[in-house]
Amino acid sequence: MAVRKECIAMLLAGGQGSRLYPLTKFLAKPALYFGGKYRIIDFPLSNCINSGIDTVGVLTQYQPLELNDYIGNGGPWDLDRNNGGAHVLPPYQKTEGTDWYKGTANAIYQNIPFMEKFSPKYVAILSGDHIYRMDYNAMLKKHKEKNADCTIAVIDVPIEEASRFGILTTDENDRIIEFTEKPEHPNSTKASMGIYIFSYDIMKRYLEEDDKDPSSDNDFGKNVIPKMLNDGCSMFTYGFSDYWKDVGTISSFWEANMDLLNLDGGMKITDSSVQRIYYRHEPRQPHFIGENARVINSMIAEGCEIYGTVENSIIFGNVHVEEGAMVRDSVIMPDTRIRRNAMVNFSVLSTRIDVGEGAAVGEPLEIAKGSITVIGENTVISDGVSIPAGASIEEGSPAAKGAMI
Amino acid sequence: MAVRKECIAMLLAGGQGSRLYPLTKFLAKPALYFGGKYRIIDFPLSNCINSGIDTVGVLTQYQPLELNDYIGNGGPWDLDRNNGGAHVLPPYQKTEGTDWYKGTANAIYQNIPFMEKFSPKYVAILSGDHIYRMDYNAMLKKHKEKNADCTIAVIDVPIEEASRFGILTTDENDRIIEFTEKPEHPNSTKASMGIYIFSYDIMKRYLEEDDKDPSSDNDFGKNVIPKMLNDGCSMFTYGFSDYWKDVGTISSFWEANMDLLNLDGGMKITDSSVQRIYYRHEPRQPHFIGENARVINSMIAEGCEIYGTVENSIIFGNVHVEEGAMVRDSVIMPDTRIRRNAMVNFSVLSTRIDVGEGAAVGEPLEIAKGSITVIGENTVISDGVSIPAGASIEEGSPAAKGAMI
Amino acid sequence: MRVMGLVFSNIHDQSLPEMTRWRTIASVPIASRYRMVDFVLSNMVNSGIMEVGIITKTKYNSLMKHVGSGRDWDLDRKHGGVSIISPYVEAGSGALYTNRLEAMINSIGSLESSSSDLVLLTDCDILANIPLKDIVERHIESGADVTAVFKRMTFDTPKHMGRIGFELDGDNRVVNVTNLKEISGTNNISMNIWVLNRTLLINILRESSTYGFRSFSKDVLPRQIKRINVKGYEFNGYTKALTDLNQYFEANMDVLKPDIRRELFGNVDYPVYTKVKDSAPTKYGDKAQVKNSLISDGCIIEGTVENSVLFRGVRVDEGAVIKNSVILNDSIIENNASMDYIIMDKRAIARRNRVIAGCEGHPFFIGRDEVL
Amino acid sequence: MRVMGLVFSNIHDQSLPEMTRWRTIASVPIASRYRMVDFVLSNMVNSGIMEVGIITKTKYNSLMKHVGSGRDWDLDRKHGGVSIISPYVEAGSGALYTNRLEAMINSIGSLESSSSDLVLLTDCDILANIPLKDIVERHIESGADVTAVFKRMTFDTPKHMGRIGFELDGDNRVVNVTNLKEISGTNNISMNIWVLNRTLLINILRESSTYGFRSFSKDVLPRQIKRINVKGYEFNGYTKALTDLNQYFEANMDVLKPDIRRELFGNVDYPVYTKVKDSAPTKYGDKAQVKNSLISDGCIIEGTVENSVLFRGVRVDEGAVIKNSVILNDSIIENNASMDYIIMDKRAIARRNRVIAGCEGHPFFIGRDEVL
Repeated sequence: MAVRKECIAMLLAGGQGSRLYPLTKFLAKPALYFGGKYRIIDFPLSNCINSGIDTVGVLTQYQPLELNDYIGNGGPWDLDRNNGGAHVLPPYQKTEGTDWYKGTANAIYQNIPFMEKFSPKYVAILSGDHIYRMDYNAMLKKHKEKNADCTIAVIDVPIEEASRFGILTTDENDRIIEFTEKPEHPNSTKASMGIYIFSYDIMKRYLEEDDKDPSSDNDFGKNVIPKMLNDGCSMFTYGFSDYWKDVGTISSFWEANMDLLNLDGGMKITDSSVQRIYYRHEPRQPHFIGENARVINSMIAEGCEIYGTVENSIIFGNVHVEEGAMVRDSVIMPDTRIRRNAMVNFSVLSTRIDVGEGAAVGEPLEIAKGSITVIGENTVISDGVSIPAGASIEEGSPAAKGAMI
Repeated sequence: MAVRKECIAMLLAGGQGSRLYPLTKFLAKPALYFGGKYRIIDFPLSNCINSGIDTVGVLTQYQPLELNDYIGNGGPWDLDRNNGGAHVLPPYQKTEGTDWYKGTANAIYQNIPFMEKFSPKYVAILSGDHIYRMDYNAMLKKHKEKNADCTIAVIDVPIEEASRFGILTTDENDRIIEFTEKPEHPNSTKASMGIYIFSYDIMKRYLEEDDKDPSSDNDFGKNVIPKMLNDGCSMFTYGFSDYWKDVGTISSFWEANMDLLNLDGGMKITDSSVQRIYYRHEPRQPHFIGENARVINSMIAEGCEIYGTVENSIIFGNVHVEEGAMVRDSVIMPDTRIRRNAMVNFSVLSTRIDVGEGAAVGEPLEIAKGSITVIGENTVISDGVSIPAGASIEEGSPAAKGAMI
Repeated sequence: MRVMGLVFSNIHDQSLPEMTRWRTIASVPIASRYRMVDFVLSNMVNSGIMEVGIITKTKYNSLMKHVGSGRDWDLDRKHGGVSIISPYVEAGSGALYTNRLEAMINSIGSLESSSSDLVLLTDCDILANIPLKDIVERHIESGADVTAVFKRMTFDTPKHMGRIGFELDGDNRVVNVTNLKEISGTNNISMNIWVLNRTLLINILRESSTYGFRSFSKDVLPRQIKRINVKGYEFNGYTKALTDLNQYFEANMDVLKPDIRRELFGNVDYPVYTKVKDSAPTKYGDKAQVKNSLISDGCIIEGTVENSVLFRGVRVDEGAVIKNSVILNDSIIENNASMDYIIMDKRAIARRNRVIAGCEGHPFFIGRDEVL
Repeated sequence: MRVMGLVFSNIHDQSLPEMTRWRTIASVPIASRYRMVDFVLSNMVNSGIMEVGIITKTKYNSLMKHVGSGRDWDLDRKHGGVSIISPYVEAGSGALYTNRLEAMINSIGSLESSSSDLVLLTDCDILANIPLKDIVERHIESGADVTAVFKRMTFDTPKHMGRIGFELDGDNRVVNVTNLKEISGTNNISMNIWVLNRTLLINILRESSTYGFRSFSKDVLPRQIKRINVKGYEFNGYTKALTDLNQYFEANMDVLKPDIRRELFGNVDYPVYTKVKDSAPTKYGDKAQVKNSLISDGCIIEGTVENSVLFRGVRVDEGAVIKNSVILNDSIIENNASMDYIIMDKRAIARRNRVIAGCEGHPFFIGRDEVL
């Protein structure tokens, strides 16, 4: 018997992130490391608690093990509550067999029993694969003021990119007139951020109808939102103009990391006057910068021991950069060692990688600049081996073996 | 990166409990209510923490939703730990598709990655469907003293019942010589309680071998234990002689509940000098006994309002027994109302049942004595309706409808 | 708007010297399984107040043990949560405080480091289930500087009690604050629950420290009632102030009434949490005869209990008779002992055949661990 | 065997008056991101000691905030966990205590209500990562009444310091306890870590209360050394006692050495936990020049840092130079300021172009919130 909640959040964290392969081979996309300290899911989770939403269902499906472990009881985000808090919601076996989540709407539909426990008035539907800081409460306030059935967060995109998004047309009161998924000829630059606030009862009704429709893909963007619009529901946009980045590809993921190095840029991650992004901690000692080290325009996390050179890079916890080694324009995830005189250029290295003495990742530099190299977790790159720029190495893959010969 | 644990527990909580239907229609057996306050799984979980085991993997599969919610972060059992604690482990989707747990051994096998995190020396394998209080630490101590590969807890059963159990034959040092699942002609009365302690490395090896064997049912009792014995592993019994009850059938479930009413009996549930059984609490007020009530030889939990008669019964939280109503020799689970002048005899009522005015459950009394009546959750028994003794009513089932006419 | 709760745990200890010998009034057991502070903490949490300071002075061991990390009220928070503020917590804090203002001045650091907008102040001496959320919302809507909660009470015969009364204008604004020594007729009696802006409170504390004011409602408010916009909030539900041992007795007896039970425990948005003890359900024996009584978990009852309130773990042996009594945790009434109009503190024992009786209006008190 | 930890948070405050003006020695920041109590609490938890009382006296606000509910050390337990024991917690506790024995006598209730078999007592003034589990196991194996942890130290030149020394027989039994005022040669110096039976401790406290003893190691032990079997446990790892400001400085500098860093942080079974702050990673700017320094999270470094220890959230502006210094949380070194041999307490600011220098053996101290 839970006490009522005005607004709860449902976080769609099931994404495979196949365009981020091999980083996502063993990891759901929302669990991916980001920004020296974080995982992608830290951003929506922190937004929730910073917006006063203390009840969050996290819908997982693909490779949820590490994500489940990471979320745990929700403590790092102050979401370990007797009443409410963070709940991981995998699909489950019923007497009649299991239903994997089909579309986004189906995932929420299957969790109506979870939501019912809190008798919410409003539900925020969030996705687990964007980097942004947003006050959902301000959006909720507008939703209530407009007495809306649904409010969709939108961001202005350049007109030439608009056809990659769901595009909304509104009247002068922000009321949504039209919604088109990836229109060929967009007539607006307001792109849906995949963040919805629904009045719960109406959403529930539409999800139940949607479930009964065999022709539906059970997707919010494709089915539920257009249906509601068609029925004349009261739907509004909520304009957002701060930093927001989809990290769906290797290059956008790398860019979003590099964006953090600009302290005056969007995320202001080091600025203690803006809302914190919370994360689960490992007990690591402070990092150490050695006598002959050179570290510029970079971020270094705890537990690192830096004896070499680090430039324009994001270095996660417990990374060792040995003397003479050089890391440039790269993202190095935890527990990795870059040995003596090794070189890493314009690369994303997953966790627990051993770059051997004198090895080079992302060669030559001129090509590396335009084409990020990616190394999957647990890879050993032997001494002296050179990984060509733009390669995507998966542990044990032929490419890796070939490169290591 | 978890700190090492000497001994962790893996709790097999997947049981469908089909012989307890309809109580288990929406509920995994370990989540079933028991003893006025508890769920069955409270007993092994409390045993763990009382034995100093602070890391428990709970393997769920069938109808895990309520069980997951109930276990939550493990707080009620002091198992909400940054390092260790209670973890619910459902089967999960992998790149190559999902593996439901096959046998008991397979369930543990699939969770080797979970266990590895704690680098345990020993693993206790427990099952989630017995009522008992046991110090696993004493068992572990013997395991260590004997330098055993595996130790199996055994209890003496009457020889005439022995063929229902896995029966072990030992030498004078408690070393296991023979293990037979449900032998036709048992040559020992030492029955396996389904509680094993393994030295982790050896167990892991045998589980990996077992997984590769296509002819195996991947079950501890049928495959892994016999194989280990056959290979000459060092295996011992640990004798247990306190209260232990399998609650696998309606009648054994009812009996085990009634056993609690004997305060000097096995479980000593009201005795504050023995180890507590912990449970998840609902915030309910103290119970109230009305002016004309009569309550004898019964247990009453919080939130109840008793205005009628209760005899030889176990009454869970928030049960209302109205004036003139009579409950005898029954188990009444939470949130149920027994209306005026209704009668309940020798029955087990699941949650949220409404027994109408003047209705009777378990009639006539003489037959009811030998044959427990069961009512599934959310059932409404209309005013004046009589449910015959021994009936098993499921909400919306033809039987229920028939009875209610 | 974020709200911080400040709870005074020792104020009013002197009203109940018997019950507060070993504890604060906040930790006085009430209504069969609670302590007074449970109602305050639960109401706060149910109202979204997740940052609570409990100001203590002495004898707060039982309070600390009861509250623990705050987990049973969901107050074991990463940010905020519950903290016990005891004397000498800050550098330079002087002697033990003697009143609310001094207590707050001593712990002004906690107020200053909070990120809350509002502060809700409350004592722990009134049994009630108060929808604090409504009070906070009304405070915000009304634009008041301070919201003062009161109960409108009518006394047919004059009553001696030190209470604060409010006079209100038609706009619900408090225009006069009176210190009532004797109450008669109808009065708006202060419940000592206040909502105000955190920075306003800090300013008041600073000023009071300078001028040596001792009481918020007796010194500060009357002087500033023109300058500060104080609005009244009338609470008209069940309340019982524990002003003396008999009122404590009556408060417990009140909970036997279904309508009061419903008021205290029936609001699904305001459940009352308390420390989890993992007691077994109460066992009624073959000879038990229990009527019109409120019984907590973990009791073992073989005797007779009528019109009484039993706390957790009480044992009533065969032949024992308890009537019109309040029996606290883990007390034992042995065979054929008889108790009437008794308040028995925890872990006390009445030996076989012992007969003890107080009378209506004058319950007999048996102290903690006493054996009679 | 269950073990309860008792931590003295204020003992030795007087060794470091500069650092303990606003805090207990337990909450003195150390090694870039920790406080002294972190090592003690982490060792306890890693050794399975999940019930810890921290005995305080004054100025424990920062300690309370740091420890909170104990969640960062896994000490927010349903049973046991961490509790801050402050003065006046019990009824009848008298004035503020002046020594360890009195402190424990004041809070004997916590000791009595514990269900632990053993008690481990420790102060917070020594930087070390001590495998308490081994000490407890050795205590149990040896059958000793008391186990006393010591470090064998050799002083070539006599040193003035108030320390307790142990003389041991061949069986590791402490046969003599000496109060060393001046130390020279090789001595077994007490680390003020003790393991003993809980009931034995309660008895000692009762007796000491009766006889008015003031010190466990100076009054109680020497008198009872024949009667009580006290065994020594030699710890031979890295230790540094914070006996004065220069020792505090040196302790921080020690952590720059890889082998000491490995000793303090390299044991996978003894990770050191601290309060979680959710700082961002440290940002090094284009002009940053950092060498041989230990840097915590959340710093922004545009200038030069050498042979220094920076705590969380320090800002080093372009052109600023920090050498041989310990800079605590959230301090700011503005453009072209220069710091050499400085200890800067938290939130201090060195303005542009400011040049401040202490020298080896005499670091210059800048107080909390000071602006120079």
